[in-house]
Amino acid sequence: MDFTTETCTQLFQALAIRMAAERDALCALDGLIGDADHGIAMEQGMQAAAAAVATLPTLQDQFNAAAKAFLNAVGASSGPLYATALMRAAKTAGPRAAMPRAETPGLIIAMAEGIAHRGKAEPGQKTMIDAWYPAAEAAKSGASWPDIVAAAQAGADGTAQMQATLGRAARLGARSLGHKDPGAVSACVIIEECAKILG
Amino acid sequence: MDFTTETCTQLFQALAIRMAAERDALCALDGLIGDADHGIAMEQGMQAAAAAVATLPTLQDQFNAAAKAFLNAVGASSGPLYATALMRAAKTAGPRAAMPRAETPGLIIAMAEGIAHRGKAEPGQKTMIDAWYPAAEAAKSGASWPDIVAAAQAGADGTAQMQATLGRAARLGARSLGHKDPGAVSACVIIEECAKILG
Amino acid sequence: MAPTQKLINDGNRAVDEMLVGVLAAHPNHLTLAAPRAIVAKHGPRPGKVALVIGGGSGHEPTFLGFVGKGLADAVAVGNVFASPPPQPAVDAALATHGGAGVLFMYGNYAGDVMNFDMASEMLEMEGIEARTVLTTDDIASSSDRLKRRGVAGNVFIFKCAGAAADLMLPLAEVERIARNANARTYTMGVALSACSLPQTRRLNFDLPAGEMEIGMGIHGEPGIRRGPLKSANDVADEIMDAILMEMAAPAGSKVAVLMNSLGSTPLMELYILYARVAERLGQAGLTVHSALVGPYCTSMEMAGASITLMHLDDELTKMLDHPCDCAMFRVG
Amino acid sequence: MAPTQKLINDGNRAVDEMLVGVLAAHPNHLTLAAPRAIVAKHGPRPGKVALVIGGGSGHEPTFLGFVGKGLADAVAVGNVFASPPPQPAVDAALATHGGAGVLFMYGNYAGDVMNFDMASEMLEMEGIEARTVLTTDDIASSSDRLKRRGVAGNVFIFKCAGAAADLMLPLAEVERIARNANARTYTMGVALSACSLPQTRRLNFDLPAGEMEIGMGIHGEPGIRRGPLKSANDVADEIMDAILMEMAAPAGSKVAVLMNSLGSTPLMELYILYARVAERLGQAGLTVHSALVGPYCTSMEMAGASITLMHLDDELTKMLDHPCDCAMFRVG
Ligand SMILES: Nc1ncnc2c1ncn2[C@@H]1O[C@H](COP(=O)(O)OP(=O)(O)O)[C@@H](O)[C@H]1O
Ligand SMILES: Nc1ncnc2c1ncn2[C@@H]1O[C@H](COP(=O)(O)OP(=O)(O)O)[C@@H](O)[C@H]1O
Ligand SMILES: [Mg+2]
Ligand SMILES: [Mg+2]
Ligand SMILES: [Mg+2]
Ligand SMILES: [Mg+2]
Repeated sequence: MDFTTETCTQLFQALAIRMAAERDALCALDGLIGDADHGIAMEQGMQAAAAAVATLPTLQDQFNAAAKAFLNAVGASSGPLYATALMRAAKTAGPRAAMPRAETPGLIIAMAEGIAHRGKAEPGQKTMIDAWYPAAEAAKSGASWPDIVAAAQAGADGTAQMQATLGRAARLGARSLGHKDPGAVSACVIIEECAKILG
Repeated sequence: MDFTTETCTQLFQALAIRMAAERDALCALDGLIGDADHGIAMEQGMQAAAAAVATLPTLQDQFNAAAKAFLNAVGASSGPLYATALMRAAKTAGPRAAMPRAETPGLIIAMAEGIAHRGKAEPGQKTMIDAWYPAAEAAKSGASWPDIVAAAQAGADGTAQMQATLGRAARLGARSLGHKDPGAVSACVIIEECAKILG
Repeated sequence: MAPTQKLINDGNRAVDEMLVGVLAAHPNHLTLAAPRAIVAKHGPRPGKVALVIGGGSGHEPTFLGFVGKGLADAVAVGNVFASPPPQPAVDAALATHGGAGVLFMYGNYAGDVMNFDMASEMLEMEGIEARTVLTTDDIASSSDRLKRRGVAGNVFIFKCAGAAADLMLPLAEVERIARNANARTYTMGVALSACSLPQTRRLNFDLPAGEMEIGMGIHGEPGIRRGPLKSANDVADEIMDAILMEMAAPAGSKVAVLMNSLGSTPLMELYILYARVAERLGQAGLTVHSALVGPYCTSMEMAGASITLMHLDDELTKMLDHPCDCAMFRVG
Repeated sequence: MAPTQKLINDGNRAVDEMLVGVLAAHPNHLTLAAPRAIVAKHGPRPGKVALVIGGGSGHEPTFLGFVGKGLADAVAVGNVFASPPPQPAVDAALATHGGAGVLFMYGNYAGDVMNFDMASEMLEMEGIEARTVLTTDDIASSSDRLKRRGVAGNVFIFKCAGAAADLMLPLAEVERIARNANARTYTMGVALSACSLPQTRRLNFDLPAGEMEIGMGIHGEPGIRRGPLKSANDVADEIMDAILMEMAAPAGSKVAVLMNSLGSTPLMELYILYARVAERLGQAGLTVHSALVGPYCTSMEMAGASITLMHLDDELTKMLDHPCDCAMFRVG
């Protein structure tokens, strides 16, 4: 069973549903070290993406449409970051209606690169990269989907011990310690859903 | 022991202290059917009056000074009402340094008349007149100070069953039922202190 | 209950300290004539009717923000939610009258009426004619127009009277225009939270979450009734239904609109409400001549909003458009 | 927790419904160029640098209230507390540029930088030069000026840039003046309560009664520290100490002051604070050239206040005094 445009549509629908469910928890996390809107951004972005991908002929078209829809619905920090991530995923998926499941971890690698590129972020700065980077590293090393998820999760958990040096929380100094980065937490949700549907 | 200018000074000091103590309770009462400031008005007014009466040679001077000070410190509804009341009391006390205790219930009558005159109020409209009028009636009939106080108290208690037709609460209609009028309650405090010090 | 969160020094000094700040911030507009009597630097002049407004504090920018050339000549400033005593009103009138009489304008509250009436008597003793026009725009406060409270509509009503005075019309004319302005102005509001007096720093009434007070006064006096908090559109509709019914303006009429915040309701919510107000006016065939949106008549930090419509005629339109330059309000 | 008390219809539609109301209320000032891109009716013209500002919603009258002749030509409107995406910024620029280039100005936030940078790249592809000046006036947000947030000082900084553009100066000059304005503007604020997003209607942070957050951002981002709620004078002193130290203006210098409410802090408290600010400026030998007091840059219904000083030079004084006519702000 390949990863098809139909599966891709399902993936974004699942992401929209998950983000709606996590919205208030993500907002609460963002309220501790940011501006309390991360859940809203992720919900609206994924909702827009899910609406945009339906009925498009190729995975590349779908990911590009998702990128644009996410960006236009959200703005904020998450918008450009995930828009770039999804455009990289589009490039990796290519102009085809399906891709072999075995290739799908490559999407995680592409997305992580897109985020790092757009945000100029490195691991350890208490951002979503702290979930995306270890997930991508695991994917590169050929790890299984459960291991990719576990790597992301461990990375996100680790952000609680980090002092933010990038993004809105960077001005908090030591006050950002003790709270997980909301972007890293929502990144885990995305990677989890990918594992469920692509794995 | 006559009612002297010294006793008069004591009276206003006592009133200032009592109103400070009752301030928040009176404000809370006013909050239910008015604008929550009656305690502040009475506290500031009596404080100003107490400061104004000291060292004046006659009772008339004192009550007039109290009237003016109360008015200027307060404004609001209570200001003109008590200013007029106190000016009437000044007239009754006259230009003398002392008056016989037996005449002091006349001050209650004078004050009640002043309030009714200024506010064009009648009993039953849920105002301070519902305490002052029965107190004045009792005084006119030669009742003892404790009986004057009791009459005021009963009048104030009775305001809980009245629907306001005058003052700020008049717009409330039936919603003013069930709460005592704050002006009637503070009137009782004044009459009580008068009884303690003049009686 | 913990005291409410306020940036003040001493509740008893809050009004006077505010006035120090107002005078410091607006030296080109305002000056102090006497304690609690603030007058316009430009505006008062010989032969001109002096318009003196006043009322309790806590409604800023009402009243003192509307003192200036083309609007009020002076204001008498009361304690929070308390009418000023007569003296500042007298002082304000004496400082600004130009031999053509004084017009007192303020909201219709028992306390204000008693204090300003005393002020009028005092001026009469000085040989100065003072007339009074009470504002009674709050349609929720009584079915009898004469018994109604004055609330946010003050802005429009004072504005028209101020323009008439600035145009050097005689006292009787200024009074006539002021009465006409009041008669054609309709306000209704809702409150979503209480406010607190600086002296007590306790909420002045209790309003459970999920409820609102309909027809609330601007001092937190209870309104017509409590009800569940509704959507912006439903709130706007309820108020517009009531106002349009009373106003009974024929299609094609012009109105001025004031979409007012009672304090902590932000512009975002006011504009959401205004979108509906504009829609309703369009449906009723009424034309918006001008609209004000913002905190114009507040109850300190109370949450809530009021809608005011002034049913314009040609004269009121002219008065409303007449330039004014106040510390906190400008037209033209 | 009960939802916070708001007059809205649908949290997800709040920003768009607000824009409907804004356009309805200010038809002489504003028009819609594209979704979330609002432009000034008067102002943009051939040969003039287009000043395009933008940022998240929830700060009204910042940003959209400052669009108009003499100030910004257009605004890109984001979701609540969220940078707009690139498209409205591009649309705003395309609708207003007059062949003399575009200047983007907005507060220095990671999200805004990423989105506006994408917009600049998109404009470059159209052959339109776009430069950017970030505002960084919040002295509490970092010891490094370049890393600081832009907060209420935006009002002054945008005003100066808008005047420069209105005077038909070339892009490099407008940019220079904007940078100078930003470099000489210093803001610090305190928050006394949280606010809530229309979508969640939950308080966005927890602030116990009796405490305040010092150095709070305008999105409720935590500040430098928590501390007990202090008196107005102590708060003003703490902020003035910090600003005066940084500003290091020699006695005799002129300043502009913005005494800003974050939302529900009423004018009474702002003027009490201002009284102290004026006193402190006098003690420091500084002259107040102009003062703004009111809700200019808010966080919806948050309680709190910020003080902004702009250390004027002759050029900035001229820019600040240059007339502007916006939907929610006027000078001259
Ligand atoms: N430069 C960056 N690189 C990577 N991630 C970032 C960067 N800046 C912010 N983030 C992520 O974005 C998240 C916040 O997203 P969101 O709340 O939607 O935007 P905003 O901060 O603009 O309100 C942070 O928790 C962090 O994970
Ligand atoms: N016309 C009147 N005659 C007598 N008493 C009145 C009248 N109007 C109001 N009052 C009294 O004044 C009280 C309110 O006083 P206060 O709270 O100080 O003034 P305000 O209503 O202006 O806030 C009421 O409780 C009522 O007893
Ligand atoms: Mg955020
Ligand atoms: Mg009262
Ligand atoms: Mg009162
Ligand atoms: Mg945000």
